[in-house]
Amino acid sequence: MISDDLYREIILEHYAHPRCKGKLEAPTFRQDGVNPTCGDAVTVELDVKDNRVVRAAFEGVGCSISLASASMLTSLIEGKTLDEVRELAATFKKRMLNRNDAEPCPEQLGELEALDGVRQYPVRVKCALLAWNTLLGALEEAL
Amino acid sequence: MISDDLYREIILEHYAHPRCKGKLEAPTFRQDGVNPTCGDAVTVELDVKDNRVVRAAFEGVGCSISLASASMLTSLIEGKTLDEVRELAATFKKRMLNRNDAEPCPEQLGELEALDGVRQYPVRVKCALLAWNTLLGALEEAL
Amino acid sequence: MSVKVELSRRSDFPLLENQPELVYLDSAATSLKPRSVLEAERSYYEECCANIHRGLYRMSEEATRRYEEARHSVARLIGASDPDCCIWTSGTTDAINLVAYTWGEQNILPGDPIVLTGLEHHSNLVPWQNLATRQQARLRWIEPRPDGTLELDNLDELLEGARLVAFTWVSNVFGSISPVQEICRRARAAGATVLLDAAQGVPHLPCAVEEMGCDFMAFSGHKMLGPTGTGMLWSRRELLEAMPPFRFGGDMIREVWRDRCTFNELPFKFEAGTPNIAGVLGMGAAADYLLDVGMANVRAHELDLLTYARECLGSLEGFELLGPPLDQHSGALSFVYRGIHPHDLATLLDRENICIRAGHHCCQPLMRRIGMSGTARASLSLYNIRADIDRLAVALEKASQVFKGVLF
Amino acid sequence: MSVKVELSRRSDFPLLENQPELVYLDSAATSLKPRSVLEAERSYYEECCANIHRGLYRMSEEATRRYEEARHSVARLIGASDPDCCIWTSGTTDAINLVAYTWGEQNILPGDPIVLTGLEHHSNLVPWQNLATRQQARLRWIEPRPDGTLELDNLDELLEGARLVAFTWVSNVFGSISPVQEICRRARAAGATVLLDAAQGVPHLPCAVEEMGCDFMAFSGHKMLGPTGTGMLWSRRELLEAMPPFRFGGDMIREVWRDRCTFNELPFKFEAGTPNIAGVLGMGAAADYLLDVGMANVRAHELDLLTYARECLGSLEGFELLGPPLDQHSGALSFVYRGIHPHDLATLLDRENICIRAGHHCCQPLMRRIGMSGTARASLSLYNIRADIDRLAVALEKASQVFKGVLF
Ligand SMILES: Cc1ncc(COP(=O)(O)O)c(C=O)c1O
Ligand SMILES: Cc1ncc(COP(=O)(O)O)c(C=O)c1O
Repeated sequence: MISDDLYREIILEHYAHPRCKGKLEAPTFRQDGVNPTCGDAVTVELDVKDNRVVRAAFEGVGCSISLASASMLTSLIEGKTLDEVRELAATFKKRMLNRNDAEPCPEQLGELEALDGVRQYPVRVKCALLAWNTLLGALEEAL
Repeated sequence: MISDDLYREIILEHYAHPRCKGKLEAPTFRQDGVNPTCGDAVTVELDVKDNRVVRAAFEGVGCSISLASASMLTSLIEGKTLDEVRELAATFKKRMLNRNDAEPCPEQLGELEALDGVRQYPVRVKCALLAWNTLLGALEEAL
Repeated sequence: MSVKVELSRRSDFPLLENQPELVYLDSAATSLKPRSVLEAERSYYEECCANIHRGLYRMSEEATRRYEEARHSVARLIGASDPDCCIWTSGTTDAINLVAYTWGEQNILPGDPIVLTGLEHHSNLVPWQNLATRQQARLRWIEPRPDGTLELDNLDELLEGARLVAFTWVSNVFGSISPVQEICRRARAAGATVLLDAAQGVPHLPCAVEEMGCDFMAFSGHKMLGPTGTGMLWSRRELLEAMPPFRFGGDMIREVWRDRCTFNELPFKFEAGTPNIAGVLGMGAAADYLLDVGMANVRAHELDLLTYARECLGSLEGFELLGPPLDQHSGALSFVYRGIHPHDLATLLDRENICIRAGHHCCQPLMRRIGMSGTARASLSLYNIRADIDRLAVALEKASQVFKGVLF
Repeated sequence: MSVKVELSRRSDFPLLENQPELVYLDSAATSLKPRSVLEAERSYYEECCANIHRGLYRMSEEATRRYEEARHSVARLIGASDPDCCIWTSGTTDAINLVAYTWGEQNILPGDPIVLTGLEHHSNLVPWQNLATRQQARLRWIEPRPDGTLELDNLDELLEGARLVAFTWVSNVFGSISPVQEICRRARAAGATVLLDAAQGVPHLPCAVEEMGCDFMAFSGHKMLGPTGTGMLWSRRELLEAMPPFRFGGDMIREVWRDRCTFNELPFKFEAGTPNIAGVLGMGAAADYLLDVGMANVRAHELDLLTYARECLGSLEGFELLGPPLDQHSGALSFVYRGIHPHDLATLLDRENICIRAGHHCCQPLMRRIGMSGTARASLSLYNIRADIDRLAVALEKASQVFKGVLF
């Protein structure tokens, strides 16, 4: 494995061994997302109790970036309140969409920092955001 | 009046004083023609007896070239058999459409020779031919 | 605008550089193009010639970025706050047909009145005529006066029950400017939807599309210094979202199955297939050019030329301007001169290297209405100068020599 | 074709001159343009920038002459004996929609079967899907095999009662060449009208449209070395004359009154409004360029490259070509490589200055059918050389390093 600005080890690690991949028994929320440009598709499922994500899972087909991002997402949000999840998603989207942001990655994003390199590949930003936009779709139902 | 390759005296003469302008009482053939590009319109009427043009007349709106050509046409064909008229029309069309024909104008065309200069103005060739194409339309009915 | 400014603008136009003797007075048919427009097309083809929206490599990304940036430029030019409401088309005609086939099919019902004006270009008439036939709707007419202004006294009557009012911002024959805001206000008050044919407006007048009161606005790139094969339809988001698509194919879809599909979001829903990418970049560059000059300056320059032309030509014997008062006048000067047929005039002026147009200007019903078979038309753009008018005046007098003794 | 010929052709393409390091393998999306095409557009804008058909001055006459000459050039390229049957459109998508809106509305009746193949690009699927919905017609499917060839065993069954058969000459995903003459013959024997999507055929293969047996043929300029925003619909005269017009407006009419109009003759009846004049001249120049090279030579060169590529890439570990046997193969090479997702491949190759495409290639139903979400596709044109294939092979191996230990 060579070191790479885009394909960081942690991304490939998530891609090869996704966390939280699969289906929940009876999810509180479930949302499908597609990237029509390229055909990537992801489904995000959430078990929510008392406004808190108890469990999250995803399934999908896609490139390493979109699947690694989905894997990180689901593992990061478990245990968080819906408000915290929304804030996390907003922070991550903002980070990804600002190519020229030279600030260090907000600590809150944790291992999502590994996706920083994607910002230099604008067409791939959509891949990194697919699961997140799908998550936000699911949360709209929660309002 | 200045001498001019396009606006020869004889053309302007026909334009100012058209021959055979008007309507026939009960024409054997009558045909309308328009040039959709520019809106010029002409009507050609023929009295035909024993396959011979006894009288011809035209009416119309248009530029000097199209009206002079109509005037020459009607005055030239009176007295000719339909076959002679068809041949005349064919000879004239051929002459007008061949910009590079350096041969002297066929004698048969008579004063139509004055329209020779139009060949150097391809968009105006349509003007010179309007009455003739209308005539040919009328003669199709005669078959 | 001073002569110095004029001249510096002229040197932006390669055709004028190549043919310094030419007087181009046919910009209402199509405008000349500044170097920056040609450069935008060239640099696409020579630097990032790739298809857009679907490419995963940098060259395609760059092409996509330029394509969307061009949309922003044109949006800025017309004062549209939402570039997603700015749909690329292949021209005004294409844009109007888009509306007729989509919004029209959905909203025009049997018996519905469609209000047009007697000034309309065939492109803003025949699509409605055809729609009216298909849907058994009725056409009603706002009548033009002989100077190209509109008779609005009976407008409220005409608007009763109207579903659509489609009219031109500026007449391509008379250069008369329609009272856009008034017509839009009264039409919308009467419950009608309004389409503005801005083909002759956008190139000449400051535009704030969201304040004019129309629901649709169509215009061409090639008349506003941009490339041929380009144009735009602007509309309001609610309308565009409610409309079915026009052309079907790549890019305008979201998901496709064998028996059905879902459509892409705005503006892509209306942009099926590979678009005129180079053309769009050129139209964007044209908008940037006009924004840089400033549309108020374009208008001021044009008013200066119109004033001069009306004076200078108006003093020729036998010259009759067909057109509105100066303050309602833009772009095109139609005229008759000493009874010389417009075709003959056009040919005689062409010999002096002056390009004007003659004929019905794609407005046959208007010509019938004013009882003419055609007019001679000189039309202006920002690269014209007073000297062009001088040349026209001299050439007209010279043309009159040919018909002296024949017509007068 | 010798290397010398190849290299001399490459220098005709300014983009390759400007970026000698670039390996462009996305010509199925859009091709690069030779200098003569850009020159045809430039010289129009800089020498005779005027609108066509209606002008009475020399510059407009010259523009009109070039416009019609371009039509003759493209007619020659496709072997059409009657240029009046060659209609300019803004692309393949526009041409197919034209047929769907005109011939389709008139001829497809409730219950009528429309036969498509499972290979079709969205542009030759969604218009028919939509027409079928509007007219309550039914779609039937010629099934593709996993290599992109078509299953014709049940063709006669599918053709029973069919009104229309619409299919692609060459698959933009697999590069598979359809047996055009056989399908056309059997379809017409069954009484069906045939539309051929030639978007990927005309740029690569010799074409004799009148001998292929189709009734309509649609293709794009931008995929055959021409400008964006151009395309053509060819059809037989009887069909075109019987069809209603598509877009309504200037130039497509003969006479217009307020309540009705008559239409212009072919080809103008289908060319409403100011066309993409510069683009058309460029597409004509592209046809001249291809005629000059000779389509048989284009095909021979491509076969040489395909042979080389299939050998060279086929020997890479984990490389799987998706495609037909060599003799049925043209243009596009789809492949999977070591389980690396096509997007990741495209990004990694882009870093090596190699442009390929990845995804569904506007063929979602086909992707579902073959059970993939997308493929990686390298596609060729006459300016590609064997060294491009070598570069691709090296870059693929380099890409595999990134995923070593992850995927394999
Ligand atoms: C087979 C096929 N048909 C149709 C099209 C659509 O062509 P255009 O986008 O030029 O309209 C394409 C191009 O992507 C194609 O490959
Ligand atoms: C007022 C008006 N409307 C519509 C059009 C049609 O524009 P295009 O030919 O670019 O589609 C024109 C141009 O001739 C015009 O002057």
